[in-house]
Amino acid sequence: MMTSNSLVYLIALPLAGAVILLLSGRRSDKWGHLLATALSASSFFVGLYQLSLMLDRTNEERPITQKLFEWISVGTFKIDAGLLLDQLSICFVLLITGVGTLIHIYSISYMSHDPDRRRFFAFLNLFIASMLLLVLGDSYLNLYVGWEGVGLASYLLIGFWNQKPAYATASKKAFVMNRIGDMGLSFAIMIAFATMGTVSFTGVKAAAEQTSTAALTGIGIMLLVAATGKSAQFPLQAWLGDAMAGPTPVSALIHAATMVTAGVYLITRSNFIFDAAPTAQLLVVIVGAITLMFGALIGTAKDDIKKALAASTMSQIGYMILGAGLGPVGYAFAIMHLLTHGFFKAGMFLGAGSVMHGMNDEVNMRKYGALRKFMPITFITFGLGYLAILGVPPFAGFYSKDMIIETAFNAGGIKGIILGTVTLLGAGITAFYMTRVMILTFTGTSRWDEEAHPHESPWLMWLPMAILAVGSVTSGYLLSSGDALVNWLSPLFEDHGEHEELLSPIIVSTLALTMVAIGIAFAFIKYSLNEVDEVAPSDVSIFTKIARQDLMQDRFNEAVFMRPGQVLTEVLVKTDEVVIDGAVRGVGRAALGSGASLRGIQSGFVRSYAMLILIGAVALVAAIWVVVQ
Amino acid sequence: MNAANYLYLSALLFTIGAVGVVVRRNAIVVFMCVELMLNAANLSFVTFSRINGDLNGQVIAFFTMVVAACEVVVGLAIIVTIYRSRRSASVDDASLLKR
Amino acid sequence: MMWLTLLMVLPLAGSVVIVSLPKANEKLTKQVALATTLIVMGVTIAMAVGFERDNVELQFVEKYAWIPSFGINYALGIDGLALVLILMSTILAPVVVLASWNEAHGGRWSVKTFYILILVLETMMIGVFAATDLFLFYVIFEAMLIPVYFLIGGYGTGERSAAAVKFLIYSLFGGLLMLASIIALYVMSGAQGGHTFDLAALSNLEMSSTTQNFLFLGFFIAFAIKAPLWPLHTWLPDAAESATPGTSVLLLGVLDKVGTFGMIRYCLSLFPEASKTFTPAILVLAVISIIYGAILAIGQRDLKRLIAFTSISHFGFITMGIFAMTSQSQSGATLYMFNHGFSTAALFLVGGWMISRRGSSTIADFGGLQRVTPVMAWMFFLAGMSSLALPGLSSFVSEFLVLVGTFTRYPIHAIIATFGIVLAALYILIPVQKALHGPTTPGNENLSDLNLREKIAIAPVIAIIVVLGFYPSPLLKVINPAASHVIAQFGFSDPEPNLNSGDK
Amino acid sequence: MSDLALQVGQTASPEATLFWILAPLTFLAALGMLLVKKAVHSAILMAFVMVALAIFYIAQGAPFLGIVQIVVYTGAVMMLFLFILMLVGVDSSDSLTETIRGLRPIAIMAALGFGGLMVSLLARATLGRTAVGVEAANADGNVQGIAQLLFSTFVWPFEVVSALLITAALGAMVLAHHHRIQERPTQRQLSIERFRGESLANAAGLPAPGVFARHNAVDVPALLPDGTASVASVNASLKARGDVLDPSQFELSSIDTRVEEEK
Repeated sequence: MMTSNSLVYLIALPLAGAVILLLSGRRSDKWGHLLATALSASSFFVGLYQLSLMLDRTNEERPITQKLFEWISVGTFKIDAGLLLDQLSICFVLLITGVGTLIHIYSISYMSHDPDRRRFFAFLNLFIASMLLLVLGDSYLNLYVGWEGVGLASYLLIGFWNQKPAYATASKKAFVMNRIGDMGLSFAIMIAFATMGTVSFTGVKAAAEQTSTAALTGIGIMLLVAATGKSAQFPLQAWLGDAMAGPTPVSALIHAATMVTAGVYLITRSNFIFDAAPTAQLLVVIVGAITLMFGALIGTAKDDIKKALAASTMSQIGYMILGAGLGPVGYAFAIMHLLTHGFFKAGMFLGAGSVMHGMNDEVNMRKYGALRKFMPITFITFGLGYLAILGVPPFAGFYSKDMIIETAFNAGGIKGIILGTVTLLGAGITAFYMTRVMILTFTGTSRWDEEAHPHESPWLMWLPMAILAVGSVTSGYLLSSGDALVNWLSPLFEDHGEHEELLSPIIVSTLALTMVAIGIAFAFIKYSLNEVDEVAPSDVSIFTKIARQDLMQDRFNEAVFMRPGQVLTEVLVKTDEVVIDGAVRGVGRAALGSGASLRGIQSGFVRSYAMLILIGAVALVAAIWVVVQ
Repeated sequence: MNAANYLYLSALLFTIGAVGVVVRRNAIVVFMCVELMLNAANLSFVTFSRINGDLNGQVIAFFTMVVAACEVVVGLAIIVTIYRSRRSASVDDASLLKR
Repeated sequence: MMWLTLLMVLPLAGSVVIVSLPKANEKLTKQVALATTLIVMGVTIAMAVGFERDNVELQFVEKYAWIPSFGINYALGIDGLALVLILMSTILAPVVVLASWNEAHGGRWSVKTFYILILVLETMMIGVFAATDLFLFYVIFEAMLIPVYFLIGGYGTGERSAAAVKFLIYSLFGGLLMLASIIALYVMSGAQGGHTFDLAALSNLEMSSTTQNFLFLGFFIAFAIKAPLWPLHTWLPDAAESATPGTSVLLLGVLDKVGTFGMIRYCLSLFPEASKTFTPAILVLAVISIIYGAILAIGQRDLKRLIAFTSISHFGFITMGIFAMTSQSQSGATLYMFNHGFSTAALFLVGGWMISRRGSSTIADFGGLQRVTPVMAWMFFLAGMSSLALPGLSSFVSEFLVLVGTFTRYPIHAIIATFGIVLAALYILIPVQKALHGPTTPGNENLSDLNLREKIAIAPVIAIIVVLGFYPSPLLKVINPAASHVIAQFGFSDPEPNLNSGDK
Repeated sequence: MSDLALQVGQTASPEATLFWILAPLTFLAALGMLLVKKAVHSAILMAFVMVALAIFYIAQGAPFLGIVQIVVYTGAVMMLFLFILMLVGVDSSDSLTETIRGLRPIAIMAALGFGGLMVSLLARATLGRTAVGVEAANADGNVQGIAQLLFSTFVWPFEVVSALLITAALGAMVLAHHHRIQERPTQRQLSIERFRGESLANAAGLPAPGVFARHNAVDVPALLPDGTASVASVNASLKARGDVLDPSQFELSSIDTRVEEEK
C-alpha cells in the first residue's frame, strides 16, 4: 500500500482551528468564525487534491496510508496513530468537509447574533477533525478515538445553549446513549484482539477468514451495537429527537449528514466481518428495518419541524443500515444513499433553520403556513430536497433509495419479500410525512404568531442551501451513471456474484412511486383540503398519541432503565452508608461500647476493686482446685 | 492433735478478713481486716513450720510481721493525711479515680 | 550519585528551612515550599533521564546497614514502575503547593506547619516507592499516615477530626496485619539462611501454601485498604470530604497508589503462589469496586465525595489490571496509576476552587457556572472527561489497556467492567450538568474565574493529561519492561490470540 | 464428718483442748469484727484475735513469734490503730448499710466460695500427712534456731526488710507531716484580719462552746443571747465529724426558769 505524508493535514487543519479558537478566548471573537470556515474549506480542498491523486492511480494502488507515530505499544498490542485513505473514506472525507464547509458558511450568518459564536465554530471544527479521524483511522482503536470525539463534539453542540436545563439534559442523554454504543465498539475491539491479536482493518481483514464464526458473530453484533448508538438506530434511537436542541446547523451537519451515518460507515468498513457472520448480518438488516419504520411512524406525528426531520433522518439511516446489512450488493447502495441523503437532508435542515430564522425561532409547523411567498429561495431549495427524499426521478433519492428497495426484494426468499415490503411501506410513509411538512410549512393559510415577520434569509444562508439543493438534484444521477460509485467502491468488497432478480428495476420503481403517490395523496387530503389546527388536536387515535411520544421510547427507557437505575443507586448509597460503613462504624462503636460498659467496673471505690481482687483470688483457687487433683 | 486444724482456722480467718476489706467502709477497720489476713497467713506459716519440722516458716512469719508493721505505719499515715484533707475516714469518699 | 537519598533529603531540608523562618512571613514560607518542590521535581526529571529503560534490574541502588543486629538495611532502588510513580508524586507536589496557596489559612495550626507537613509527606512518598528493604518500607508506610492525619485533622473542613481518625485507624489496622506478615517473613528467613528484610532475598523463601496464603492476606488487606477496594473503601469518601483539595490530591493521587504499587511489588513478588490462589476472588472484588464505585458516585450529592467514589471505581480498574496478569493489563494498570494521579488532581483542584468560591460542596448549590466562570468550568469539564476516559486523553489509553488485557484472559470480568464506562459518563455528566449548565442560580452570579496562579497550577496537569492521551509512548517504554518482568517472574505469558474461540 | 469427729476424739491432748476452746472464740471474734458498728469495738476484737493467735504460735512451738506477736502487734500496732481511731473520732460509728449496689451479696458469695474451696483443698491436700513437729529444730532453743536462720540463710532479706522498715518510718513521717500551703499567719496579720475584715462581729473572738451553766462540753454549741445556737462556737473538725450535739436539749426553755427569790 502506498504511503503519503499529507493525510494528516486533513485532520490537523480543523483541529488547529478548534485549538486556536478555544485557547485564544475572546481575542478571536472577531475573526474566529472566518478562520474556522477557512480551515474547514482548506481541509475540503486537501480532500479534493487527494481525490484527484487517487483517480490517477489504478484500483489496487488507490488506498494510501500514513503512519504518524507509535501510539500504544504493549506486548502484542501495537497501535500506531495511522491514517488510511481509500475509496470508501474519500467519499466520507469529501462529504464531511464539503457539507461541513457549507454549514460553516451558513452558520456565520445564522449565529451572528450569538455572543458565543467563536465557541460554536471551535466546536464545529472539533467535530470536523474528529469525524475525519473516525473515517481516516486505520484501525478500530483509531476509529474509536474519532468515534468518541464526534460524540463529545455532538454533546458540546447539542448543549451549546445549555443554560436551558432541557437542552443540557438532551446533550447528556445523547452522550450517555452514545456511550452505550461505544461500549459495544470496545467489546468488538477486545474480542478482535483476543481472537485475532490485531485491531487494524487490514489485520482483521486478513485474519477474518481463519477466525471462527462465533467470534466473528460476536464482533459483528458488538459493532452493530456501536452503530445503533451512533446512528440512532433501534434500540438506541431515543437521543436523536432530543438532539435537535442544538443550533440548527448542528442538526444539519451532525445529526443528519455526517455523524449519525458513522454507523453505516462502521458496518461497511467491517464488511469482511459481516460477510462471514450471517447471524450478525441478519441482525443488521432487522435493526435497519425496524428503525426505518420506527422513524417514519414518529415522523408522521411530529409538529416540531426539526423533530420531524430528525425522525426522517432516523428512518433514512434505517434504509442505509438495511442496505449495508444486505451484504456485498448492498454496501455501495447504502453509501450512495448516505451521500445523497447527506445533501438533501442537510439542505432541508438548513431550510428549516432558515424558516426558524424568519419566524423568531418558532419550530411548531402548525404556526407556519403560506411561507412560500415570503421565503421563495428557502421554499425552492427545501422543495428540491423534498423531491429527492421522496425518490421522485430524476432527483437523488430516486437512484439511491430505489436501489436499496430493489436489493431488499432481491435478498432472496421470504426475507427478501418482508424486507422489500417494509422498505416500500417506509417509502410511502416518508412521502406522507414529508408532504405534511411541506404543506404545513409552505402552503395553505398563515397561522403565524402576531410578532412573526417572515422574511428570506441573507445570502450567506441561502447560498449553502442552494448548493446543497443542486447536490440533491444531481448527486444521484452522477453517482449512479455507469455504476460510478459501485465500481469505485467494488475493490473494497468481496463480490459474491449476482443474486437472482425477484423483481426488475422497472417494477420496483413503479411500485415505489405508487406508494409515494399514495402517501402524498393522503397527506394532501388531510392537510391541504382540510383546515389545519393551530394547536395539535387532542382527540386523536391512540396510535397518533403514541407516535407523538416517539412510540414510547422515552417512557420505555425511563421505566426499564432510568427509574430502576435511580432506585438501585439510592439503595446502594444507603447500603454503603448503613451496611458497609455501618459495619466499620459498628466496630468502632463496639469498642467504645465495651469500653463504656467495662468502665462501670472502674467505679472509683476502693472496695469494688478489692472485690475484683477477691473474685480473682476465688478464680485462682478454683483453678487450682480443678487442676491439682 | 492434727496440725491441719490450724490450717482450717487460718483459711477461715483469711476469708473473714477478705470479706471485711470488701464490705467495711471505715478505712481503719479495713486496715484491721488486712492485718487479720496477714495474721491468718502467719498462722499457716507457723503451722507449716511445725508440719515440716524446720524453722523456715517461722522466719517467714517473722518477716511478714515486719512488713505488716511497715504497711500499718504507712497506711495509717495515709489515713491521717486523707482525713486531714477530707474530714472522713470512709474509703468510699476517696473515689477520685472514677474521674 | 545517591539520587534517591538526595530526593528524599531535599524536601526535608526545605522543611528545616521553613522551620527557621519567621512565623509571620507566610508568603516566604509558601515560596520556600514551592521552590523546594520544584527543585525536587527537577532533580527527579534529571534522574529519570538517566534511567535505563530496558534494564529490568533495580537501578539507582543504595544500601547501607541501618540496624545490623536485625539485618535491617537502608536500601533503596527503583524500577520503571517506581520511577513512574515517583515522577508523578514529585510533579504533583509543586502543583499542590501552588494550587492550595490559601488552603492553610483556615487550619488549626499555622501555615508554616502545613507546608512542613506537605514537605515531610513528599519525602515519605518518594521513600515508600524507592524502599527495597521490607522494614524500611513498613516504617515509611506507617509514618506517612502521620502528616496526612494532621493535614486532614488540622486543615480540613467539616468533621475533619472524625475523618482523620477513621483514616488513621483504618490504615493502622491494615498496617498491623502487614507488620505481622513481615515479622513472619523475617522469622522464616532466619530459618533459611539468615535473618533479613531484603525484598529480593525474601522473595526466594520457601514456605507452605497455607503460610503463604495467610501472609499474602496480611499484605493484601493492608494494600486493599490503601487502594480502597470494595468493601474496605468507606474511609476514603469521608477523608476526601473533610480534607482540603490539596491534601486530597496527595491522598488519592499518591498515597493510595502505595496500595496498588504494593500489590505489584510485594504481594506478587513475595507470594506468587498465593497470588494465583486469590486472583479469582480479587478480580471479583475489583469488578465490584468498578461498578459499585461508579454507581455510588452517581448517587452522591457532595462534590468531593463524588470524586472519591470515582476514584474507588478507578482503583478497581487498576487492581483488575494488576491481577489479570497480561502485559497489556499490567502496563495499563501502571499507566493508570500515573494518569489517575493527574486526572483526580485536576478534578479535586478545580472542584476545590469551585467549592472555596461558592462556600459549599453540595453539587445542587452550583448552577450555570459555565456562563460565570468559563475557564474554571472548562477545566472542570476537561478533568471530568479525563476521568470518564475520553479517547485522546490519558486515562483512555490506560483504561483501554486494562480492559483489553483483562479480556484476553478473563473475558467475563472485562465485559462487566466495561459497563463502568457508561456509568462513568453518568457520574461525570450529572455533576457537569448540575454545576456548570443550566441557568445561573442565586449565589453563583458573582463567583470569580480562575486567577493567574490557579491557571499556572492547573495548566501542567491538563497538559500532561492531553499530551499523554495522544503520545503515551515515552511512559509506556519505561513501564513495559518492568511490567513484563513482573509477569515473567510470575510465570505467566500473554494468552495467544485464539482464532477459534467461540466466546462472545 | 465422721472423720472430723474421730479426729476430735483423737486429739484430746492439752493442745487439742486449748485449740477447741480458743479456735471457736477466735473465729467468733473475727466474725464480730465484721459485724460490729463501732471501729473501736472492732479494734478490741482484733486485739483478742491477735492474742489468741499468739497463744497458737506458742502452742505450736514458736514461742519467739508468740511473744513478738503480743509485743509488736497487740502492743504497738493495735495501739497505733487505737491512736488513729482517737484522732478520727473514737465514737464515730460506721453505717453498715451497703452503698455500692450488689457488692455485699457478691462479697459474701465470693467469700463462701473462697472459704469452701480452701477448706476442701486443705481436706484433700493434708490427707495422710502427719506433722513432724519442731521439737528437733528447737533443740537449741527457739530463739537461737530462728537467729541461726535469720543471720545466715535469710540475712539478705533481713537487711532488705530493715531498710524497708526505715523507709516506712520516714514515709510515715513525711505523710503525717502537715505541709503548709500558705505561710502561717502571724499574730499581727490575724489582728489586722480581725479588725479590718469585712465585719467586726468576731472582733472580740469567737464565742466559746458550751451552754452556760448547763453543759460546757466542746461539742455543744453556745447559745446566743436570742437563744439560737452559734455554729461558730464549735471546733471545725468536730463539725466535720458530725459530732456536734443539738443544743436545744440544754436550752433553758425546756426547764423551769422561774427565779425563786431567796431571803
